[in-house]
Amino acid sequence: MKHHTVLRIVTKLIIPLILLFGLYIQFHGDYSAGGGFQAGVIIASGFILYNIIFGLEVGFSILSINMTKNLMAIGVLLYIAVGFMGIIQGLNFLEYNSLLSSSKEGQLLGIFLVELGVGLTVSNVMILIFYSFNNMGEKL
Amino acid sequence: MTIALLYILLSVLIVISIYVIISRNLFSVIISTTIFSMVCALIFLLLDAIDVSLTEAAVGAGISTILFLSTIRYVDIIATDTKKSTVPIVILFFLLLISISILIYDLPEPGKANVVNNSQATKYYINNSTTEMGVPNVVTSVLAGYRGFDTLGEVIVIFIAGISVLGILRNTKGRT
Amino acid sequence: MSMIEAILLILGGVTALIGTIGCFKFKDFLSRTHAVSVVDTFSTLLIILSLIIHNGFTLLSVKLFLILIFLYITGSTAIHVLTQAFLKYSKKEIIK
Amino acid sequence: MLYVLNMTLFLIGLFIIVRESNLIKKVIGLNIFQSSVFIFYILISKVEGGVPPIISADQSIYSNPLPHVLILTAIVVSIATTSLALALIIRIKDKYGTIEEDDIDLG
Amino acid sequence: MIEANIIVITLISVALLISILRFIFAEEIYTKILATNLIGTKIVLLILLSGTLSIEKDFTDIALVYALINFISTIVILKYYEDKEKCNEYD
Repeated sequence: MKHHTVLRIVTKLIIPLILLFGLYIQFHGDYSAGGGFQAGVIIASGFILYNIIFGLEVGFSILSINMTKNLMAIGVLLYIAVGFMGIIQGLNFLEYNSLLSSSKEGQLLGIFLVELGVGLTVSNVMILIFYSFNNMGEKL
Repeated sequence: MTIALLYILLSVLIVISIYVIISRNLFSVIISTTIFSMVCALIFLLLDAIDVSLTEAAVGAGISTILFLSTIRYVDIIATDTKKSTVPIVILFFLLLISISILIYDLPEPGKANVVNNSQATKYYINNSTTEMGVPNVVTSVLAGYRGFDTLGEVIVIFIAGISVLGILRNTKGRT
Repeated sequence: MSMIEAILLILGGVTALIGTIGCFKFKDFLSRTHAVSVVDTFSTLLIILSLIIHNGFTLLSVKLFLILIFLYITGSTAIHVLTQAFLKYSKKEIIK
Repeated sequence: MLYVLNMTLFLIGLFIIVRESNLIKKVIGLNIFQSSVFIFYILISKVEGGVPPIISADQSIYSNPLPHVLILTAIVVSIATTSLALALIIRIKDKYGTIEEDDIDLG
Repeated sequence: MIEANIIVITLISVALLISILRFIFAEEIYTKILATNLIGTKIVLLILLSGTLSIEKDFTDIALVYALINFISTIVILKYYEDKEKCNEYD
């Protein structure tokens, strides 16, 4: 897509908006529609659009394959770590009451962290799948 | 008005899926699935499921199209017609449709069944979500709070799918 | 709903229908893009303007205005790119 | 009557899976099949006069949020299955040279 | 006066059906992509209007996501089609 000048300019303008909107969906999911799954997919769509317009090499320099692998594992581990916080303090697995002194704020913090883990995992898995379909084992 | 719109949109879905059967060009078929997902998400929106609608729009029309189109680059674009005979299968499916319609006829109309008052779990979630969790969106609180185990398994499924795709496609030599 | 909102709404709906019929009836790809851009710009402008007047000056109206700007930028870019690709890759005798 | 249209969609998806010999069209048929099941779940969770399940002070009737959660997770699982199936299709094309089920020569 | 939004929803639904027909009977792939873009715009309008239908609901976030996805899918379809065309040219 080297010859579409208008498209390249407009994409440069729009991709920050897409990522910002994805973060809005992620963190405003408690009060309106949204959550980790949707935000992860939207952020992945933004990265994939960037890769398609400017080429895979430029995309690799921003978010390499090793980075996506690490980040998706970190997402799952964050989820499990929030679960084990309850066990350490003598409660059940995934019981968020123990995270803060007040029970209700503990629940809010737990939901926030869990959604963050889900968002990290989903977005990085989608980007990784896109890389492996389009790169076919050269740098994997 | 909503019910009439639902009839129109479901008919559109049926027309698109019949087009999927008829068409032999895989590129047109994949573009039609994009339209299918968009119309499907509009149906979810009209039925009050806004989170599901958001997910279906982003996943079905965005990521799924990209994956199908990436696959199309490696295979032939024209599908050959099948050699199986069609008539007995069509008759069988027509009989199935009639029997399923007879079975399903007694279900209450959409919206008439009072599902919330007849289900204890739903009543509990709706009444206690704000006081226990402080989260007004019930879908989020059920997804991440009350049913956190389900979502944990779900995230692990996606993680395993990513690892498997990586492993399956690793040793192919790049041939475009 | 006041009179002016209703008039703007119905005008927008009629414009959308006319643009779609034009897209159906025209024989040529380049003429069809013309009909589609009527729906993309004029019809969305009328309908979203009517909704903004209906809501008054609130957060919802600001969001609607953002959607309008977003639709303007992306819709015209998409059709521009599509037309350019058509001119570059289609067979020469169609263009004349 | 909406249920009958929905079941027609269900059977068309099943028909595509059974009859078509092209593997990509089979995967698309699977997606149509799944979508019809999702629509069925969401149809039975609608409550007349209800609003989306976001608690606010001036509303008392909400639609049922439990099927929404189930379908939300099912959609994300469906994209995982689809990507895995497509990766397998690429490997099948590599090994056998075709993606038509009738033409694959196992011997 | 109250019925204006219902009239407009009916008009746009008819337009949606016509553009589905345009998609099915199109001869070339570019017209199909154009019809997809048209259908996406119509669905954004339908979402915004259906928020005003019975009880006032706020659907603007979802409409923004739809507009976004519509743009992305159009660009992606076009890009992969161009790739395929180039391969055919060199063969």
